[in-house]
Formats: sequence, structure tokens, C-alpha cells
Amino acid sequence: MELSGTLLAIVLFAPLVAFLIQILLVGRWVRGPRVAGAVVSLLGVGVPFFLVLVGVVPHLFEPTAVLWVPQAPLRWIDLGPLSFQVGLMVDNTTKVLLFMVTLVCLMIHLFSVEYMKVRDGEPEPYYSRFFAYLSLFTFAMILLTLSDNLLTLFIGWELMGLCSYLLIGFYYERKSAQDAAIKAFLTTRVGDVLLLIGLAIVWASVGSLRLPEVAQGVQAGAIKGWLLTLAGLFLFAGAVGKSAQFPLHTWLPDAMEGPTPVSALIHAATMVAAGVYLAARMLQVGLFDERTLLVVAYVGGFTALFAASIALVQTDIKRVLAYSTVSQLGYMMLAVGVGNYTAALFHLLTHAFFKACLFLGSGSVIHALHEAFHRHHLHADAQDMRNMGGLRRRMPLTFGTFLIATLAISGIPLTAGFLSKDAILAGSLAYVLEHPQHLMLAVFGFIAAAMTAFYMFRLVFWTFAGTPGGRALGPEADAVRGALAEVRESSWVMTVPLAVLAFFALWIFWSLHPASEGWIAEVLSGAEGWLPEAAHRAEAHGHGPASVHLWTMVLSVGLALLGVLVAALFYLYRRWSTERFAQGQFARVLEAKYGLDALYDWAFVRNAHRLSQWSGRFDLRVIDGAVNGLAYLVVGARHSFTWVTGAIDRYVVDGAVNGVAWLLRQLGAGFRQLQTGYIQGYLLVVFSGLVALAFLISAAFR
Amino acid sequence: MLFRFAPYLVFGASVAVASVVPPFRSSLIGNYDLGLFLYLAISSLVVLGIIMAGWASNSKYSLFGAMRAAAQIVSYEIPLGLAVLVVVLATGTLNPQRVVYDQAGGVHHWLIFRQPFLFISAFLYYISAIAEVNRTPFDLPEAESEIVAGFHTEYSGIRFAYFFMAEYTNMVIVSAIATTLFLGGWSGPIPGWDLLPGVVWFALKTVLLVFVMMWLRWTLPRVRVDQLMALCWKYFLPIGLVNVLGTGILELLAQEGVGLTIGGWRIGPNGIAWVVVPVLVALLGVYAFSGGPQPRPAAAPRRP
Amino acid sequence: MEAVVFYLLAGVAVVFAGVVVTTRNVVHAAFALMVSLGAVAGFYVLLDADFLAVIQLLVYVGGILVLVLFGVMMTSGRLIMQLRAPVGQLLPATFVGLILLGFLLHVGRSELPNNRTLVFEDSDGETARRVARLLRELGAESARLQSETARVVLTFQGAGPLRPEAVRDARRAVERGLQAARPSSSRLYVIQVQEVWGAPERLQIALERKGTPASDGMAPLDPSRIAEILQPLSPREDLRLIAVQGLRAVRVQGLSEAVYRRLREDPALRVLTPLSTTAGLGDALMLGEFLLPFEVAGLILLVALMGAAIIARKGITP
Amino acid sequence: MITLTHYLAVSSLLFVFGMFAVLTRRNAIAMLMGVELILNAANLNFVAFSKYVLGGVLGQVVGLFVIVLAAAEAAIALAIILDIYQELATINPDETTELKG
Repeated sequence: MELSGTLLAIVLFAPLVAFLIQILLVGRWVRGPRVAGAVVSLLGVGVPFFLVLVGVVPHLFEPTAVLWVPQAPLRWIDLGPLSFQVGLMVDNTTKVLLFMVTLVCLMIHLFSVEYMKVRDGEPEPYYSRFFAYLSLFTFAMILLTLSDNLLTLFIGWELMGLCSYLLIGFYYERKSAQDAAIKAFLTTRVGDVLLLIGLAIVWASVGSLRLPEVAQGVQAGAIKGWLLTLAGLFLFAGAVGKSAQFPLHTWLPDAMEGPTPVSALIHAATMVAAGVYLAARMLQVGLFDERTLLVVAYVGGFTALFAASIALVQTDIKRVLAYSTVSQLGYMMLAVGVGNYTAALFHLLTHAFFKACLFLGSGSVIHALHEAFHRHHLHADAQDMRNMGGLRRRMPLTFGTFLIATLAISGIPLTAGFLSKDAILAGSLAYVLEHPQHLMLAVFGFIAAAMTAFYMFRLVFWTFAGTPGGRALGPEADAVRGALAEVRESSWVMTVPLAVLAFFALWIFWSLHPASEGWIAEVLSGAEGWLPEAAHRAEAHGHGPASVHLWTMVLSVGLALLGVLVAALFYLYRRWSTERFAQGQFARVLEAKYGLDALYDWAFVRNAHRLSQWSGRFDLRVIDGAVNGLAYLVVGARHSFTWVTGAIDRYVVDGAVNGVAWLLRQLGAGFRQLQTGYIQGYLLVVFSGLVALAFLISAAFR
Repeated sequence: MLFRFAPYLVFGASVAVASVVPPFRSSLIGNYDLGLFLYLAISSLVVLGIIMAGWASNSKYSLFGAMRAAAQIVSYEIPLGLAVLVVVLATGTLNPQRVVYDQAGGVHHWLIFRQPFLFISAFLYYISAIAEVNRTPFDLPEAESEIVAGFHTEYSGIRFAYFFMAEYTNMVIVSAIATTLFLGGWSGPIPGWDLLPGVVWFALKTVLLVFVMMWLRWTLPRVRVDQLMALCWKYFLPIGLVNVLGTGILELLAQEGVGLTIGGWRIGPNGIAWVVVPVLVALLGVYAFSGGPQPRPAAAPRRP
Repeated sequence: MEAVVFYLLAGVAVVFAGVVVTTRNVVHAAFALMVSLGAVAGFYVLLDADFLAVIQLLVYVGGILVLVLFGVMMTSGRLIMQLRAPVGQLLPATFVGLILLGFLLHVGRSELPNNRTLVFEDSDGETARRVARLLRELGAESARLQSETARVVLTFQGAGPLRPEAVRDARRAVERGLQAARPSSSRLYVIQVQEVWGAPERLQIALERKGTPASDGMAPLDPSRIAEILQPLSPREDLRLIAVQGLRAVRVQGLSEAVYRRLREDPALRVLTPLSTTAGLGDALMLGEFLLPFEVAGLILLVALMGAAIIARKGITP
Repeated sequence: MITLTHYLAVSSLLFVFGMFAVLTRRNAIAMLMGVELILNAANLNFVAFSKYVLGGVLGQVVGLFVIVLAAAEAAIALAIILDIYQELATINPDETTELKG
């Protein structure tokens, strides 16, 4: 099928139409789960996916296939000499991203059909609303991907912020969900405001927000020096907020309050991917200069290590995955920072698939446990890994797909994750070889790789291996064990997406050779038709000599296997005990997430409260006190001088005051006569004034 | 004096509308740049005549009839205007003659068949126009079972005849305008087949529409006042607005040259709309009639 | 002819305005107002403001007056009411009114500054010379005289008698062509499409430019440029653009009242009246500098509507 | 020959009649009619000046805005009048003196 503007428009607007239908029609009339409601959303994502499959994928290897829609960019906001032009653009990056976004979103939609049916044993009352939000989310992401300009990109960006707020707070009866939604919204807002400032800088200096024009403007030196650094840092700050990088990462783990498919959507296909996408695009158009890139690399590398270390001690299955996402995003940022654009996007793609698989797998587990616990009237936490164990036999399909995805995220060979992670690590190693002073960047990456393998396998062992409920604590432990024995595999509506996503977590789709980057690198590193020639220099480095690749492979696989081995010794064979570590100071620090959440709570939430209290008290004490004191002073002074001033007061002052009062009263009485309340009287005066004015003016101009 | 003058105003306004209808090709009548706009303006004058008649009759029934007529005509002017606006958007002109030129070249060029929003608009226009001219089933202002004969209760002789003539003139003219706007005016249904002169085609179409109006009168009972108003404000107005929006979007898309090419056949936005809009309407219908509005919990008693 | 119509309309407008002021019946006042405002609409037609005239009919006569009548019927228990004001109110009002009237009439009669503009048809080039001579004779040296092309007529030639769809296609092609050539010809409009009497295979399309050259900063209409734009754009295979004729005109600016009157009344000069100003109005409102005020006015209207609905609802006010 | 002065004369008359109605009528709606007359007089001036002096459509644009605002004003004014009528049972401006000082 021809890659035409109409096709793109349908791809873009189908989810929006689905959203509108759901919100305006279905939501009003259909309460509770009706698959009919979900079908609209499934169509809204399925149609784009199908169109992408038949219309975009066949054009994947045409390097210059750039399409502008409309042919002449639409002048959207026209302010006379200034105008914002908007349009859609398809280049190689967009093509692969479109495929990923539509496919993953479709799988998540499908999964949700079953997953969202029940809430606490009752039919979900806001079933269609949920799907409406999902569709809007998808629309926002597609808009962001297809935008050829930073303005509509920003609109999609903000729409996603809104959707994340709505979806994280979907169970809005829960206080924790409300808080998490607000936290996510406000934290990302910090980044967004900075991003907006960055956009303003770009617009003010380049005069356009369309990517090709920005790229040309940067080439031509319309923005350079510290201003360029500043713009880059502001733009990166937006990505930091959206992609949950240190120090704005705290919202993402809390976002687990939303339904699990939402987590999958946020973590895999949409929200956090947007940040990396933006950073990669900025790298492409040259808005990140050397200084910014260094900041990006360090923030990314540090986040990768930092988040991985927190994930070591989490017990909530979704939180472990959440921190793993933060860590993996750190990898991507690291890749952007060392200029390895291809690897960043490659990891973004593979990560989307295996992370969606992991989240949906955990969702499948949670769903099954929830059902089992509900049947036994237990109030145990269905997300706590200590309440799991031994699910391997009970849920074989979920286990299998989950295991594949875990291998992928750990970077074990024969998986997609291995390919992409290897690319990133090789890039960072090559960078370090060039700039030995930045050795830490590579160290961050490799240590985080080992940690990733460790905590992911810890998760797998706790959840699927061992005896059912072996780690359960508390009074209900026995009942939990009983309930676990009755857990059943989820229905096909949930397992089919898992299988599809697990397939994409294998190496075979990405590259036939299990240790080379494959076609995706070719597609992504191909010259984008719209970029000016010189902009491709960013691609130049990031691919060291071949020996780097070999070393990376040996090192990363070794470290990953080490992580798996250690995890197995700790949790599978129980050769080593975690007792001592768990009681140590370091574990406590990790469990407190390095105290960052507490710090933010103290620094921003608590202090804002305190500030308002202080200002209230200041008003009450100081200002009121000053006023009252002055009054006391005056009164006191008056008392003390009464005997002197008495006479003067009585005759002179009182006389004057009373005289003025009398005069005013007389005047008031006089003017009061004018205030008749008769409208027409007033109007007469008005018109007389008009006449007088007319005469005055004509006299003045004579 | 108002009593005497009213029938002439009503009749005069009705006939004046005829000046915007072009009955044949390159006629001087109806070749006026503001024609459609003028039609809306003049047709709103009828209200004043009716109020004048009802008030000046100094009779309770007449006044009731006049007020009903005024409310009805003023209300239905809005969907009527929106329907005409859709035509203006699609053809890019207010000149009725040019509107007809735009529909030349066979039945598939007639505006009613050009795209789905115009199709809906045609019906919107026709029904609103029936209400506008106070025909059954919207003949509340002269409902003989309730208010004798409405605003012309007290009239007789030639003045009554003027009112009556105004009504029938209105029918014909409204049908003629519908023909002009949606059914291709004087142009024949098959291109290049000029069997009949334009005037005859025009008259045929107009008479057909008038016939449908009469048919409706024989068939349908009168609606209630609240039904009448609900139909206008709750259904026609939103539908009309959606029509305007949809047509605007389609025109924009056409300007941008949007289209799908499938096997050598190029399908423009209008063609796509012919597929998409009926599907959406059908979906809407399915939801409206299958689920239907769920019973809502009783509203909390309002505080006094 | 124009004078007859004017005096007729003026008489109607003023007399019925008088009725509005003097009648003792509110409903009569309302209907008199209707007639008066209708006469004002007639003035608009005389002043080449067709669109405004129609708007006047639509909004005032069809809208506001119906509203007023409803207001009357809803607020008056009895239909005929005492409208006459007490003498204490009448006298000052009459006094102020008379002074104001005298003043306004005085101002209206007084000489206007030298800023009047006239456009004459100038098909033979003779008019420009004649105007220049007249200006010299009258001593109006400060007036600026400018020759320009005010209207362009495109003539298309078909193979046989034209079919309606050919006419349609030709019009569209011309409009598209002009649009594509923006912004250099952004204010050119198709103002008339007509078949040539007696030559059924020919079609004429008239173009006009809106706005004065001074205000839009555009070069005068250039027929050769238009031909250049439209020549490659053949609307159909069987229809060719065979001629582009410009109607030349003389624009005289900076005239004093007396000179203006003298020139206007000269029988040898033909004042060029625009065919329609509707397109220009639309351009000013939708594309020109009045876009924002137009939007604001729409917003005000909407807010006023909602406000009126809320205010008039029963039981809202305590 | 009709000139600008003719139009100015007519609009002066309309204006003064409108003003007179506003000043002397004992019914708020009749006053409103006076306001409409005043607005129309002004509008007539705009359009006449636009044709005879400026050329172009500026005057018509302003006239259009005036009509729009007159519509808004009439709607609001009538709503207020209805409200006053419900409150005070009169729309005689002489009797609505609640705000008298």
C-alpha cells in the first residue's frame, strides 16, 4: 500500500476517534464491562497497527522515504509575521517507532480487555472510561512520534502527562492512587516547564520549531555557545522528567498505583519512551552540544546504577519492575550521552517489548492471585512477592514468557535485550577508550548490568520457583499458601499478548546473527533525508573498533551470568543467606530509596506547608503586632499628653474636625439631591456633557 | 392599522424570497451575490408580520398563535441557517445561481449526494423549512383544535386570503430553494441529455417536494410544543453544528489534496466520508438503541 | 434616481423614528422602529454595503425586534401604556436635543478636510487627462491622481457552446490559480462569472481587487501578471484563456468637498462603482487585520447570550 | 446628487430622535429602542464616511461590529428588564429608584 498522507492521518486520528466515541457515547450509556466498549478502542489501535504493517513496514528500507503531510506545512497559528507551522513526518526512526508503539499498545489493549473486567469482585464500573484513556494515550504517543515539529510534539507530550495523571489515579477512591497521580503529574511538570523554556529559546533564536528548520538553524549557527548548552539542558530536563531520570525519577515507582496495563503502557510504549525519543531527536538535530551530552551521559549512567541498586531490595513485584525501567532508561540516556543514537533507540524498541511482556506477565500473576485471594476472602497483598512462589507449575505460559523477557532484560545471549544492551555498553566503552577521564560511565553501565541480572532473577525465583507462599509472613500465611495452590493460568486473552511480546524479546526478529545488531542498526543509522549533511557527524562516534565489541560481550555476559548465579545461590539453592545483608545499614538505605522521597517530601511538601504557616503567623504576629503597637503607642502618647492638649483638643481640633464633618454632611446632602435614582436624569446630564464636549472640541479646532 | 398591514407584510416577505431562486440557466433572478443570505434575512421578516397580526387582532387565540409562531420560526431559523451554511461552505459562494452551476453534470454532482454531511443537511433543511412555514406536522400556530385558527383567527376576506396565499407561496418557494440548494436546480439528472429545458426540470423537482409536503400533511399528526422545541434545540441544532464542522473538515482536506489511491482509483475525502460517516452514524444508532440511557440514580433533592 | 430613492428612504426613516419617539403604544413604537431600521438597511444598499444591509435585516429586524416584542409582551399587563414623560423631563430633553441637532447639522454641512477619493472609469485614457485639467482649473493642485487597473475580465473560449460544468470548472480553476499565487495576488476576487450574450462558447470572468492600494501596500492590478499566473492553468482541454482585459481607472485622492462635488457631477466622467464589497468585507474580517476583533466580537456575543439566558431565568435572583 | 452631508443630516435626525426617546420615554423597552436608533445613526455615519471619504471596507467592518454588539446589548438589556420587572413589577425608569442615595 502506498505510504500516503491519508494513511498517516488515519493512523494518527483513529485512536482519537476511538477516545471520543468512548467518552461521548459509550461511557454515558454502557456501565460495567461490555466488550462492545473495548472493541471500539481495540479498533482504534488495531486499524493503525494494520495500516502501519501494510503501509509503513514495507517502506522500511527506503532510506529517504520522508513524507510531509500536508504537502505544504499547515500554518496552524498565524501571528502575521510569525507563524507556527505544523505537519507530520515519517522518517526511518518514526517508522520503527510507529510499528513498536502500535503493536505494543494493541497488545496492552487486548490484555486489558480481560484484566480490567473485575474490580474487587464487582464488574469494573468505569471499564469504557479506562479504554478511552488508553486510546487517548496512544493518540498522544503517535502524535509525538509523527510530529515534524516541536510544537505538536509538545502537545502530545503534555497530553501524555494528562493521560498518565488520569490513569495512575484511575482507582481514585484510594488515597495512595490520588497521591501517586498528583506526584506523577507535578514531578513531570517540573521537567515540562523547563522543556517549555527550552523550546522558547529554540524558537526565539531559530524562529521555527520544525525539526528540519531547527537542524538547519543549528547548523547555520543561529544558536551557539552557552545559549545552545542552556537550551540543550532545558530540553534534556524535560526528558529527565518524562523518562524518570535522577533526580526526577520518584514518580515512576509510585505510578504503580495505576492498573497494571497502564504501568505496561507507561513503561514500555509511551510515556517514558517519549523522553528518550526527545533526547535522541535533539541529538539528531544537534541541539545537544558536548557539554550537554556529558551531562546526559552522567545522568543516564548514574540513574542506571542508582535505580538498579534500589531494585535489589524491593518486595513489591511491580516496584522491582518500575526501578528496572528507570535503570534501563538510564542506559538509553547513557547511549544518547555518548552519541550513540542508534543504540539508544534500539534499546528503546527492544525494551518496549520485553518490558511490556514483564509488566503484563506480572499483571497476569497479580490478576490470578487477586482472584484466588478474593475467592478465599483474604486481604493479602497480591503484588507482594513474598506472597508468591512456586507459580511455575500453576501458570506455565506466564512463566515461560516472563522468563524469556527476564533473560532479555538481563542481557543474556539469544535475546533482543542482549543485542541492544551490548550496543549501548560497547558504545560507552568505546567512548571511555577515547576519553579515559570519563571511565565512570562504563563502570556505571557494567555494574548496573550485573545488578539487573541479579534482581530480575531474584524476582523470578521468588515468584515462580520454590514452594508456594514459602516466604509469606503474618497471620494469614497459611491461608495464602492454600490459596496459591488453586491459582489458575489466565485466559487466552491475556496470554496471547504475552506470547506475542515474548516473541519480540527474542533475537530472531531483530537479527539472524545472535551477536550483531542486525537490520535495525542499518535502518536507524541510515541518513535521514531531512537532516542537513553535517548533522550526521553525531553518528560518527559511538562505534569503537571491533575488539571493543568482543570485550563488551565477554564482560557483559560474564557479569550478567554472575548476577544470575549469585541470585540463584541466594534465592534458588539457598546456599547463602541474605540475613546479614538485610539487617545492615546499606539495605536500610536502599529500602528508603536513598532518602530521596523523604527529602522531596521534606523539602517541597513539608516546607511549603511550613512556609504558609510561617507567613500566616508572620501576618498574625508581626504585622498585626506592628499595627496594634502603633495604636498602643498613639493611645499612650495621647493619654500622657492629655493634660496639655486637652484644651487645644477641645476647641481647635474638635472644632476643625466637627467643622469638616459638618461641611461634608452639608455637601453630601447637596449632592444627594443629584443622586436621584432617575436613570433618565443621569442620561440627560450625560448628553448635556456630550453637547458641551462637542462645542469645546469644535472651538479648540477652529 | 397594524391589523390591516400585517397580511401584506407576511405575503410580501414570502414572495420577496422568490427573488433569490434561479429557475433556469443564466436567469437574472437569483443571480445575486448575497442571495442565500438575503433569503435567511427576508424569511425572518415573516415573524414580525405574524406577531403583528396576532397582536393587532386583540384576541387571545390570535396572540397565542402568534407567540407560538414566533417562537417556532425563530427557533427553526437556526438549523435552517446551519443547513444553508453547509451548502455555502461546500460551494464557496452565496450566489444561488453559482450554487446551481456547482452541481452541474449529472445526478452524482447534486449537493445532496456529494458527501454525507450535505445529505443530512438536505433533510435538516427540508424539515426545518416545513416548520418554518408552519405546515403539518408543525402547524401549532394554527392548531384549530386548540386555538381556533391561530394568528389569523380574526381575519376574513382578502386579508385572510393573503395569509393563505402566503402559506402556499411559502411552500412552493421553500421547495424551490431546496431544489436549488440540494437537488441541482435546473440541471438534469444525466449529463449531456438535455431532453427537457431547465425550467421544466426545476419545476418538476419543486413540485415533487411540494407534493411530499402535502403528503406529510395527510399522513402525520401534529406534534406537541415541547416535542417541537426539543426536536429543534436538542437534535437539529447539534446535528447542524456537526454538519458544519464535518463539511469544513472535508473542504480543508480537499484543499490539501488528501486522498487514497487504491488500484488506480483515486478516492477523495468526500468518498472516504461516504464510508466513514455512515459507519459512525450506525454505531451511534446501535449504542443509542441497544444500551439506551441507563437509569441514573435519583438526583439528590435540591436544596430549597 | 439615486436622489429619489434616498429622499424616499430618508423620509421613511425619519418619520418612523419620529413615531418611535412620539407614539403612546409600545408595540406601535416597535413596529415603527422596524420600518425605520429597514429604511436604514436601504441606505446601506445605496452606500454599496449590501452585506451590511442584509445583516441589518437579519439581526435587527429579524432578531432584536422580535426580542423587543417578546419583552413588551412579557412585561406589560396592559398593552397600551402611558409613555409620555412629565413636562419637567420633556423640556430639558427637547432643549438638549435641539442644541445637539443644530450642532450636528452644522458639522455635517461644514467643509471636510481634503481627503476625499474618487475612482473614475478610464477606458480610453482620455479621462485621466480630463480629470487632470479639471483639477488644474479648480486649483486643486494638492490632489493626487493615479492611473490603475481596477477590474480585469478574463475571456475563455470553448470548442462549442459551454456546458455548465465547464463554467464551474473554469471558475474553480481561476480561484485555485489565484490562491496558489498568494500573497502577491491575495486580494483578487472573482466577482462575476457570466456567459457572453450571443456567443455561447465564450465565458467571461471578472476579477476585482479589494481594498485601496494605500492600505494593503499592493501594486496595482497587472493584467499581464494575471495572464502569466493563469495561462498555464487550463481549466479543461476544450477551454482556453483567450483574452485578459483590464478596465483602467483613475483614482483621485485628496479632494476637497467642493472639488469632489464638482468632479462627481461632471457628466463626462463615469464613477466606477464596485460590483460587490462582500468579498472585501470577508477578506478584512477573516484574513485581514480584523480577525482578532471579529473573534472577540463573537465571543462577546456568546457570553452575552449565555448571560442573558441566566439573568432572565426565573428564580435565580434572590 | 446625494452627498455625504445628506447622510449626515439623516443620521443626525435619527440620533436626536433616539436620544429623545432615551431621555423621555417612561418604559425601559422604549428607551432601549431609542438606544437602537442611536446606534443605527452612528452606523449610518460609519458606512457613509467609509464610502465617501475613506474608500475600502473599514466603515462597514466597524458597522458590523456595532451591529453585533447591539445584538448582545439588546439581549442583555432585555434580560435585565425582565428581571427588574419580576422584582419591582414595573419597568418605568422613574419608579426603579431602589439605588437612590
